Amino acid sequence: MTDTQNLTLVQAVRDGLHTELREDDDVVVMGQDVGKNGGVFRATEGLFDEFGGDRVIDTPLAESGIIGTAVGMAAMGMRPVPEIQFSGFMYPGFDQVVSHMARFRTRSRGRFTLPMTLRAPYGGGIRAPEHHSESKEAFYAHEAGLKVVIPSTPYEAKGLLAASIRDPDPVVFLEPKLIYRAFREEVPDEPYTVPIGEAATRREGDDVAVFTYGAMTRPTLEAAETLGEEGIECEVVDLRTVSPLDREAIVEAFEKTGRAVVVHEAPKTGGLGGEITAILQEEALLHQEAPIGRVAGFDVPYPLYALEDYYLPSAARIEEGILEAVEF
Amino acid sequence: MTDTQNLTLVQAVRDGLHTELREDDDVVVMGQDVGKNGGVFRATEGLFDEFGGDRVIDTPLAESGIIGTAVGMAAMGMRPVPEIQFSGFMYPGFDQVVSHMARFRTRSRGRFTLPMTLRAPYGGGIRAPEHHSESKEAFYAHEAGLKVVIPSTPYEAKGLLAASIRDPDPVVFLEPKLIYRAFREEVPDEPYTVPIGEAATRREGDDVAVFTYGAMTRPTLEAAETLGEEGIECEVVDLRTVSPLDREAIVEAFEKTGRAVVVHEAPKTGGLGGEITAILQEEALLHQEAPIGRVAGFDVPYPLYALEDYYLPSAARIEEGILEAVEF
Amino acid sequence: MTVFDRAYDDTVRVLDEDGEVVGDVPDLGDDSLVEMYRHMRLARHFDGRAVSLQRQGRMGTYPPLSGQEGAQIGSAYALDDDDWMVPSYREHGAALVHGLPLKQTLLYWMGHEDGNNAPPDVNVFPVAVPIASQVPHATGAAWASKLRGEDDAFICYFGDGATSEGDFHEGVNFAGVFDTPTVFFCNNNQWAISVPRERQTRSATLAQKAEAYGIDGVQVDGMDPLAVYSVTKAALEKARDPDSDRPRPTLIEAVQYRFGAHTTADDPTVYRDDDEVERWKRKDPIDRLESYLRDEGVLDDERVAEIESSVEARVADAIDEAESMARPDLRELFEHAYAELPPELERQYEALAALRDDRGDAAFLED
Amino acid sequence: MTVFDRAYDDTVRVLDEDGEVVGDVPDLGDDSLVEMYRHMRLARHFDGRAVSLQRQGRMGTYPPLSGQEGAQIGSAYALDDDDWMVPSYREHGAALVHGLPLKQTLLYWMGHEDGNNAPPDVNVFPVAVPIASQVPHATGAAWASKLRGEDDAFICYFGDGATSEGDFHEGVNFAGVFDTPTVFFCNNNQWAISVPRERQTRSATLAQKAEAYGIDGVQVDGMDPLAVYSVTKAALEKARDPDSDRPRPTLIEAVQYRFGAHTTADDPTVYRDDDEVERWKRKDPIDRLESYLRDEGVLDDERVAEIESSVEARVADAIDEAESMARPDLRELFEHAYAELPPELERQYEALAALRDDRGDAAFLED
Ligand SMILES: Cc1ncc(C[n+]2csc(CCOP(=O)(O)OP(=O)(O)O)c2C)c(N)n1
Ligand SMILES: Cc1ncc(C[n+]2csc(CCOP(=O)(O)OP(=O)(O)O)c2C)c(N)n1
Ligand SMILES: [Mg+2]
Ligand SMILES: [Mg+2]
Repeated sequence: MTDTQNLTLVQAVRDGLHTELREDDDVVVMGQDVGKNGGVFRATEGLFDEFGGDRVIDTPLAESGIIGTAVGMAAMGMRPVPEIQFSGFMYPGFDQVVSHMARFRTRSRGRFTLPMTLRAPYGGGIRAPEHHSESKEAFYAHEAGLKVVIPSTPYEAKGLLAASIRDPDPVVFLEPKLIYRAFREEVPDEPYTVPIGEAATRREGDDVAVFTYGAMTRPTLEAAETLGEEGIECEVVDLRTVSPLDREAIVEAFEKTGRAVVVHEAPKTGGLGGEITAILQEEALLHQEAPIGRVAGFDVPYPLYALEDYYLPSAARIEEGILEAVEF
Repeated sequence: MTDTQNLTLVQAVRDGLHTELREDDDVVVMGQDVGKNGGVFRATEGLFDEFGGDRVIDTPLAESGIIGTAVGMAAMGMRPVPEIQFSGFMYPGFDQVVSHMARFRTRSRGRFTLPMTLRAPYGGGIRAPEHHSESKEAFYAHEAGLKVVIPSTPYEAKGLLAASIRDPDPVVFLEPKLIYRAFREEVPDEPYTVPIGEAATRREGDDVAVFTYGAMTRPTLEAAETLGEEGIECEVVDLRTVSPLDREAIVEAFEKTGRAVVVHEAPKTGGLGGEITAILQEEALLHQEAPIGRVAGFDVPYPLYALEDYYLPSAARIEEGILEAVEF
Repeated sequence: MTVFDRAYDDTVRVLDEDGEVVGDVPDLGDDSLVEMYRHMRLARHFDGRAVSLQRQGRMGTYPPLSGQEGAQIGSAYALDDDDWMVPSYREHGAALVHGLPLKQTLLYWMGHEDGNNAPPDVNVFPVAVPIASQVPHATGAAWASKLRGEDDAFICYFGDGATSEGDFHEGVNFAGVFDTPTVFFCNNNQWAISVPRERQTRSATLAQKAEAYGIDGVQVDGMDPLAVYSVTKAALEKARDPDSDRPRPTLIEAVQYRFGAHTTADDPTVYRDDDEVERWKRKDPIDRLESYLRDEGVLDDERVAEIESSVEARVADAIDEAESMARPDLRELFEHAYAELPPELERQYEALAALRDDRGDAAFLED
Repeated sequence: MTVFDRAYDDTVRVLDEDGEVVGDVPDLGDDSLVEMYRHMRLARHFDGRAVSLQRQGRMGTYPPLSGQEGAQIGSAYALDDDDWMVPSYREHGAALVHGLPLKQTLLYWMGHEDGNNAPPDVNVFPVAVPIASQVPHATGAAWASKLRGEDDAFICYFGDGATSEGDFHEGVNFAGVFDTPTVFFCNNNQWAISVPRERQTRSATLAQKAEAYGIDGVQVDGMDPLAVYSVTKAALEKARDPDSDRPRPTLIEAVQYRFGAHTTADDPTVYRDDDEVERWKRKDPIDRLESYLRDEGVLDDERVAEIESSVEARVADAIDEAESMARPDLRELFEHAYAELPPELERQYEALAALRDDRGDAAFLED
């Protein structure tokens, strides 16, 4: 029997960092305000005191500097875990992500590998200022050489983070901040991993497969419950890794139901909904009974908060989208 | 009768810049080596001599500086046309593109608009060094607030560029450098525009609709001709604008044929192929007779040139992809 | 000898911490001095009210400015009406002086983009949240003005943390190369959230970063509004003068302190000492100017009381105005993404509007 | 007084343009001096052959280094074997000295990633094409070494143009803050493609940009290999010494000239005068060292001829080796994208391999 604690998602992230810092001397955590301040979301609380400023490093305010120096550290065999304070501030460091993080292994035929994990809170719904609410996971999923992981529960957040840090490839680890503190779960104290690249079925159902991830998992499950009361049974699949996608699980859920809806808060056009639709087309057309629906953010810049509740897919919009697929 | 010249695509781009510089004093061309050197592809040849260093501006080597100062100029009502030397070097300035170029209008409720056109050569096939061959149009198409235009013929290059420069919204104008000098076309000397947001049918056919753009238009047409000899008639649609997409034209071509293939050199996963597939799903499922195919770059970092011919969709691969859709 | 011919660490000062004159008092006239004072009080009072609105759930995250009024009001006073201001997110005080209605600042932090839609004659750029990203804008905008042969100057605000970003470097370097009429005004308030100035960079001053761009750099006591005014004025004049024999751009480092939290989401006690805060509070720019103006006989208790009540009334009115604004219409979510809405966006809007009509706002809104 | 205690524009020199001694000759020993000379000749000869391979269609775009041998070989000679080199794309000469086989440089520019796969004991980073993007890597790698308590130093190469990029700023600033053992070596060859040094930045020297980061900055005659050696050696020693009372990082500006085109795709006559090129050619680093060594009696005609022929043979062998490498296997396109190929990539590979088997290479390859 192992000890557990009842943790929120952000606490589980912290616990994951804690565990990995303890397990492996090559792990360092670095970024703006991650040290003394414990992170603006407290994801690194107490780590500075425990591991010191050489393991939990407050950096200057420079994203390319943070990611670029982490690339250099990782090339030397360390396992840096840089944090970008909000995913909307990744872009000043985007070149380091796409031109180097994603390519060092291939460029050097494997001589240099980058076992680094780039963490950032992402997504909307917390009434934050401009640029604090975007979800642009599709950018990273379009860049070969990266893995892109998005947890949606405390238990899995810790396990997926550990798996990412230990992974030989660079991982972009996006944390859905809307549910940082939304609920708690028992999280083992001991180290463990949840495998990258595997989706999880959150709810079984025969009528329609709904694919989602991150903070959208909850309103999707909510919509599924409501529809369940009306006799419509949704299979809800949480992708957990959005690159590389778990095509097998995706196809399987679709073949079971013949109908599919993808839910994400990222803008509809160019989001992962299109990719998943295309995968189903490639692999399972003969099972299809209805158009594959997308419930997503709108194709507009993410608004300031007075209008954000209209922007984000709500349970009502998700229900509506599922109904369309089911009633087709 | 208007005078014309027989120009290559890159010459037509130059001619478009020339025309717009002459027509509108607010237009300035700026970037690395665009002045005295006339551009590394000669896209700005002679413009410095004719319009002087205040209209055709050599800048320091700093992409964020180039795009960011253009944002400031455009906010003051100018129509800057910054060039990024290769689209693979856009990323140091990516933050300016997504956080500002795309958002100034919405952020200020239309008080500040950014009538700027960000040009960059893109795509592979010229045996260039690393980072010189990528096609990441999907990044820009996923960012609301931008328009993304990709010409494939000299005549249209000039007209689309003029339309972009005159457009009240910011445009990312990606030039397929593989066909910069591949062929010539009669291009009128006088100013004209080709409308943004409209696809063009390059070949009529009843069996399958093939959607493509940029440099892939030629191997796609080649494949279509080969298949035509075997009695398979492809409708080839050149998207020309990849954001916003011409959904009407896309759906129409599909409804006519019931089969579709998307061809792009961008990596398959997360590329526009998925988006087009999803649009067809949303709007025209009932016409569908086969899975929607994708012939695209592979999900690997673009290789150095010894292997690039394998990477890029060739006429052979495109034929194969079309055949799959037709024979389903 | 100009104010630019001095060592980078030779801080320009006019009033000392007690309001005693230790430098050249700018020739502003009593009325303007009182107006400066009034604006500092206004900014301070606004700040307190904004923080409490946030606490009451009537406003979102808000970045307080208390302690920074000297730098904000002093510098903004040096601008001509036609000059342009390119702010970060903390310059409500400066923007106010330059004509941005308080109501708009409130609206912005209440989550309405309208807050950024300054009146047409108010030359203020929208708030820039990504740190330092506005620096190239200020260079580009000033460059446009220069290319058009206009003679406006531009001031760009940013923090000490911003100097570590690539955009600071690239934007200021372009200004040097193209000799644009831009004043780069660094509000060095000692902290970038929890990161202290010394960890931001190893350079002894921020002013000396000008050396990298071949432009003038000068350090000023940012809690001395008169010193700030003088230095900014000199920099703006130089910027406006194409025949100046000095570089037109200037980097000003205004040394100051943020008294409060980084934003209402921040707890500064985690990372800094009360002692330090107290030490800086003794430099309060408002007290300093008040004490000077009292000594000069320009202010007395009565006048100060009148100012205080006028300030309170003005802030209260602005809050009323802002809070009486309705939630923006759904359409506003789409309206300004493009000059003209693409058909697919029109469709997205219509689907959303139909669903709202069908299910009611309750299906969307949390409150 | 160290080499770092001098004005930024007080260029360090050892040999003048005629090879006369004007500074302190480093204590290297004759054999090493001859080896330096040999490496410069090797780099020069390699360069000419590479350009002609490109002209003959036997290689892709190639960036020549002629004129820059003094800076490259002089600096690389100062490294210990365990030190690390973080190059841009033009440092074939430096990489050669540090152990990278010529064959690999050739392979790289012939379009094989293998060229970047340095032998395990050769501490050279892969070529970095995006300008200045390698600067933070060099800081981070050096920082890793420091955190692990190792005592290796790191040298990072980049050009004059690179100093305008944000990554230069951020990378060097981090090095200052974290006091990493990094030597930032700027090959100021006067041009960034067609953009002259004066248009890159308004600062009088590039060395003075060190001021912005609180680290040492020093200008050296980059066409004087002995001066470059001495300055680099001093900077590396300081980097390796955690107890140094100076900052461990250094910014070195090596003033030099690229004799040829930016790359084989460039025509420099469009943007620069022959006169200028001729003026700089008179500073040729090879002639200078040769003349010094002849004066010292260390080199004579015979020795020089022997060196020339050994150099020619070595380059010819490397070209043979590189050209005898087959086109990489199809599988190589996929192999190193991830440590383990995801199933979808495996599928993409298999589909491509099947099509190639079916239709033959002719359906893919242009030549
Ligand atoms: C590019 C970017 N990275 C991170 C943030 C998050 N952030 C907001 S304010 C801030 C600190 C800014 O410090 P400073 O520049 O000194 O300005 P101050 O807030 O002190 O006025 C940070 C890190 C951001 N807004 N933009
Ligand atoms: C980020 C980026 N922008 C543009 C380019 C295209 N480019 C290649 S080399 C070069 C000039 C570099 O000049 P400098 O830094 O002085 O180095 P040099 O080539 O003179 O050695 C440019 C603009 C690039 N490789 N990377
Ligand atoms: Mg600050
Ligand atoms: Mg150069």
